[in-house]
Amino acid sequence: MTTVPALNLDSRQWMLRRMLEIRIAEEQIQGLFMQNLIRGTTHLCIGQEACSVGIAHALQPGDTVTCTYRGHGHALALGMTMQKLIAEMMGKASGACKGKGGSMHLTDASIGLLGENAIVGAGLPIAVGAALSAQVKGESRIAVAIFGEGATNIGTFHEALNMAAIWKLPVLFICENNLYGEYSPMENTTPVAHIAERATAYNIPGVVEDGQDAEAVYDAVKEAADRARYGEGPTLLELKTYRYRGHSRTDTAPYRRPGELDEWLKRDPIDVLARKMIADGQLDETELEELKQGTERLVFDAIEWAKAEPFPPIESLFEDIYA
Amino acid sequence: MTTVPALNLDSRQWMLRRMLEIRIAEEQIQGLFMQNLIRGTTHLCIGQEACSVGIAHALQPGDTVTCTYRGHGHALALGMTMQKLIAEMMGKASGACKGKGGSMHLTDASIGLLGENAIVGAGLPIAVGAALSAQVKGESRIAVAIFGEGATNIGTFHEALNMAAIWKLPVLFICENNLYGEYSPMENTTPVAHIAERATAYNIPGVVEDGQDAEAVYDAVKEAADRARYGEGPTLLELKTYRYRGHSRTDTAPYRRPGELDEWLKRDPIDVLARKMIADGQLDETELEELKQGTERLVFDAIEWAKAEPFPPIESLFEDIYA
Amino acid sequence: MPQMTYREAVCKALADEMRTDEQVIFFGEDVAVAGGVFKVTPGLYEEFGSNRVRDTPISEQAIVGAALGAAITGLRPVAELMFADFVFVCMDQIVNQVAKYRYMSGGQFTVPLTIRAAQGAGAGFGTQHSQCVESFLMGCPGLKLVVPSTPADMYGLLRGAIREDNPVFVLEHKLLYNMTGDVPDDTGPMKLGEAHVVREGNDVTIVSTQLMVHRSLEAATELEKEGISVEVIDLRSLAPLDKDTILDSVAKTNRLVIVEEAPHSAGWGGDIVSLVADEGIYWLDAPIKRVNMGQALVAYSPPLEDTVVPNVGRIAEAVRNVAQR
Amino acid sequence: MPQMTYREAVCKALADEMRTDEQVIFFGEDVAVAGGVFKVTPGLYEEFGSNRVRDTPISEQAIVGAALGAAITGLRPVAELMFADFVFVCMDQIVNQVAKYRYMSGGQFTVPLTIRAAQGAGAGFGTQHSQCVESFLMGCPGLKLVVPSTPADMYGLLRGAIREDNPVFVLEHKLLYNMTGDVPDDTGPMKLGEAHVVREGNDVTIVSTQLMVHRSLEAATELEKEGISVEVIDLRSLAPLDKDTILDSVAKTNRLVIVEEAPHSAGWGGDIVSLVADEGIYWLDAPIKRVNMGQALVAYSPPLEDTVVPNVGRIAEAVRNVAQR
Ligand SMILES: Cc1ncc(C[n+]2csc(CCOP(=O)(O)OP(=O)(O)O)c2C)c(N)n1
Ligand SMILES: Cc1ncc(C[n+]2csc(CCOP(=O)(O)OP(=O)(O)O)c2C)c(N)n1
Ligand SMILES: [Mg+2]
Ligand SMILES: [Mg+2]
Repeated sequence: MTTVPALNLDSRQWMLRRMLEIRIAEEQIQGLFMQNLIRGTTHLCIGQEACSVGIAHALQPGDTVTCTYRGHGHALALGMTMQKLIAEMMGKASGACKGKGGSMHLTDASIGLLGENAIVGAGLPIAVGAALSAQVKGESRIAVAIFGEGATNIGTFHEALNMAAIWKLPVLFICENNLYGEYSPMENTTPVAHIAERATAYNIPGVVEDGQDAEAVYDAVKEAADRARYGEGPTLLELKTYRYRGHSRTDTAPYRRPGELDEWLKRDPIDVLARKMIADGQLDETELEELKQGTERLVFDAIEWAKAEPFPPIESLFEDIYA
Repeated sequence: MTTVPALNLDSRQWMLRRMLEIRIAEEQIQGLFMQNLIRGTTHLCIGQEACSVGIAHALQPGDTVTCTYRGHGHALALGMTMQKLIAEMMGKASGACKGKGGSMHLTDASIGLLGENAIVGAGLPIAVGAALSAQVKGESRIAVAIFGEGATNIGTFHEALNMAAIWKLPVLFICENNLYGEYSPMENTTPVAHIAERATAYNIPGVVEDGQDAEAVYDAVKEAADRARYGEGPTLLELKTYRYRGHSRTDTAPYRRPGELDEWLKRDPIDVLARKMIADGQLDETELEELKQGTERLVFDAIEWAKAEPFPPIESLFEDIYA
Repeated sequence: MPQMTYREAVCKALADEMRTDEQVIFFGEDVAVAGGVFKVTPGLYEEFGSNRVRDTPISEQAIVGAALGAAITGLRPVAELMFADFVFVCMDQIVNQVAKYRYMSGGQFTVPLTIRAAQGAGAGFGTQHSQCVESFLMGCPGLKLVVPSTPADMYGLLRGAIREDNPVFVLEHKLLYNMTGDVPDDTGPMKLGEAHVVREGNDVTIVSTQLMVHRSLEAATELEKEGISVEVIDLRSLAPLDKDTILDSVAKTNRLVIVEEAPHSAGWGGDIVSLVADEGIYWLDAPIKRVNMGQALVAYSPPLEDTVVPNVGRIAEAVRNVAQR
Repeated sequence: MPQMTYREAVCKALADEMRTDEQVIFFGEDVAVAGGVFKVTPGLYEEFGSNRVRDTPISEQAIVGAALGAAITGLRPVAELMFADFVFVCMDQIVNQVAKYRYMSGGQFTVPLTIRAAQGAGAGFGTQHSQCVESFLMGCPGLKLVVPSTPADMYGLLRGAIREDNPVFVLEHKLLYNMTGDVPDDTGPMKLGEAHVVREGNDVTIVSTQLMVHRSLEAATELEKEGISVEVIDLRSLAPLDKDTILDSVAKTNRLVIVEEAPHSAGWGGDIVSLVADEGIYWLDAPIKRVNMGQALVAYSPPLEDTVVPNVGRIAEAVRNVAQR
């Protein structure tokens, strides 16, 4: 981790706003579950927002992303509308996937989001394919695969990194290391201290970065993205981060070490950026408060709108299976 | 690679004899295919015999081995009788697997050979399981998984090493790096110079050893085996070796670099050991010649015997599916 | 007679077998310390310790492979795959290794191995976490497969599976975990391969499994009011299949409806039809109907998910259709 | 009319599509420089270069996943899996990803992806390299599946598959690679989903695929001498299934035999039986018989392998059995 150069004001404002959107949306999603307006399960990324905005901000139009079920933040950061997101969670026809995907399958081709994935590790080879098509066609876009540290123990991780390395594909493998895979602390399942060490096995750069600082994330992603665009191949980038909530809806996270959450709360990604901006005279508490309130309205409006939207027609069960 | 201490005479004689048995058997197997006495395909290990005998000699009764279709040498080194082996290749009822396995599935529980495997990488998790049972039961036996360098690109390799590392299981992962996976040179598929480097990803020892010197192989395996037996967990051991024949029966190996085979022939594993023994006054040319002739008789006798053996009864198709 | 949930029956069966036989070990993702993501296995780690009850990395191929390796070297492992949809990430180990290991070796090993996983739609988990996978596991002779629908069957069949010297897949249905039922004190390990006539009737036979058994029973109750007498068979075991119970029933009712929670193609329903169309065709007075998911997939949206799985109305409709001929 | 082998038909179809559409790329293990382990694809690497024709590491999950990723970002990839038995190591990518990707996204993508693999017993490759895997690929709506039995069908269906905007599995039969046949000059991409009545007859319908079509034809010739007139249907495509051709034939012959090179359970044969037992039951004059591998696996030993796969004798026997009722 190196010292992080400050981004320009526009970038900072954009990242801050997007982080707030993600945070507030996720909190409301939790509530919607409790009210049974969303069913099934959900995997919140509260605490990990800097990863989402730092990554998204470093990408260019045409770049693609595959991520996991813990991807609401990435979807919003990439530009999915709040309406499409909430409606999809509620299974409404106007959702991102016409209601057929749900919380774990947010997809929006128009913003390069090739899809969340509910199978651990499955998105990595798909990202390799997106990078392959860029290489074959001589396009300068890159592909990003985002996954957790737990996912680095499954076979597809290995095969994807190996193939990307041998073909020098323009793909970034970004591991959001939030210390736990479900209820298992990393050290019970993974014999390395840093996921980035695993890059050795593929002879590609392995980079560790602070996942709570959006500017640091941006920086690291930008550097790796440039390498990829210049034909220098893939990077394994590990972002150290933390999820404030349990793994999924029903998890109260009894396995946390005492005091651990509190430690991480001190480095809350929204605070980290807001404090920097306040220190640099780019933001004051009132503006921050207004921003929060504006974002809340955005989210609440989207929820009210989505509630009123219709479910998809039953016939749609049989649509989109074949083109 | 360190200097290799000489083994005692018994060991050397045993290893030399076994290497000759493997070599001569493999050559005859090639011939039996040409005569259509064996059908399907076969993967000869000619040139790799030092790996087989070095590994087998370092193991103890109770230890187990899983290997690949290129495992005739390992089977013989572990103690499968020539009869059982040849009969199995011919699909005879008196073969190691009653004729149901064939060249790619040689198995002999009585000598700890849990089986060759025709699916690349599939034997590694099975070896992990054999090591798990040793650990659970507090037994001091170890499990060995033998595979090629090409297999290190498949998902099971990764999952098996990771699980073994995290549980500190008594298992040895032995990679016979013969430079090619089928017709693909390693550098076209694998972005590291030495497979042993991949051990880093699991925080376990990664060792490179000369696979043409049976004593060196023995040494490296013994050391890793001791570590495993003392509860210090798995090792990834890479043996640099070469196959003189093509990948399988029909392959004439046009992809070899010019002169490559000749280079390797200079370090033929049988020669390497025989020369050392001659230098140490433990063997002369006449004795070596006699040994070869004796071994040929052993192989020819086994072939003649196996030819006369019956095929399994048709009913056996429906046997052994369930216990 | 003790009442327990289907969920508790799983745990009790595991615990009872682990007490009886110390060769039995149990592992999977988050099954030990946390007691499983479906909260099915709490207490086992505490009772049997970290040697016999283990949390694994997210490595399903290694989980199944390790279970196989342990099974052929002296243990009797039970491996959990969590969502049944994850069978696909370790399918080679299941189909090419576990199911064939004994065969390829000419019978040198027994493979006393149990794999558990939770299947079924209706919980809002979306397309990749809602499948019933049994038909994918039936094309490989060598594997046994049970699909319990009640706490008692769950308990007895899981114990039976663990005692088997063959690999057995035990598929649990997510929507049944909270179901309560009697599990008589003297329930022991059950024999695999025996179907259960859960309701007798004369006009139409329904063959089904798991959640579909319960829906079929509801349909039968409704149809009784209309004067249609329905016999409901709970297969309980798909491999081996209890052919006699099916044939006896169809010989009596002369009409057959099969209810599956799965797409139509290459399903086990086709095996039941094949059986009757071969050995019982002359008894039939009506077409054989299958009620299943057709060519659809489970979609997330609540009304879609609720529609794709056969419900009482669709089942009743199919029965009426054949009863009227 | 040019004669070519089934093997050559594969290669020509690939080459012709690659010439027509530069979005078509092709990769797999040793398919490029060496031209494939079955020597099916020589020359493609030389003609289309290392950008479009690639050798991969031994990483089937990455192969299928990469093909999927490329398919949804503007290419039309063809991936080879070599032995069809290897579908199991990448089954999640096939079943949970490729087949469902369009659906889960609400139709945002088309998935113009072709996967090729070689299946079938009879070559002495042993239990793990001899399976016919089609039934394992049929339980996932979203995937199409073709099983050509002649050089002309191979050529036309592979071209049709590559042109499809849906994922298509093309299973080639190892024992047919050397088969020679006419491929008329004007043969273009064929429509998927059309069965072919390869022999007309009046007494019994045989439904089969690939090698079994040829054996069924031999059986038909033999049976003709005994006065039994057999109609043989080559399904060619298992998904979609050409129901009309099957029903029309059974409506005429009133007797049905299904010949599969696979175990009995959860096979596609059950789908054919289901179709007829539902929509054509009143036409039937005899039980429906299935000739397949039953509960056995392919074993290595020559007499065992030769026995487990249905042969002309067993096919003829089953036909006689139903013809005599
Ligand atoms: C193949 C597969 N195995 C298991 C699961 C169940 N599962 C869902 S999330 C998860 C933990 C993943 O942990 P990590 O990769 O660290 O991501 P995080 O949830 O922490 O973001 C597991 C085991 C799954 N979805 N897919
Ligand atoms: C899963 C799987 N993919 C592909 C194959 C086909 N195949 C058989 S051997 C082989 C090459 C293996 O190379 P390596 O691991 O180096 O072992 P070697 O044959 O050189 O001993 C391949 C690709 C297979 N058997 N299994
Ligand atoms: Mg995590
Ligand atoms: Mg090799």
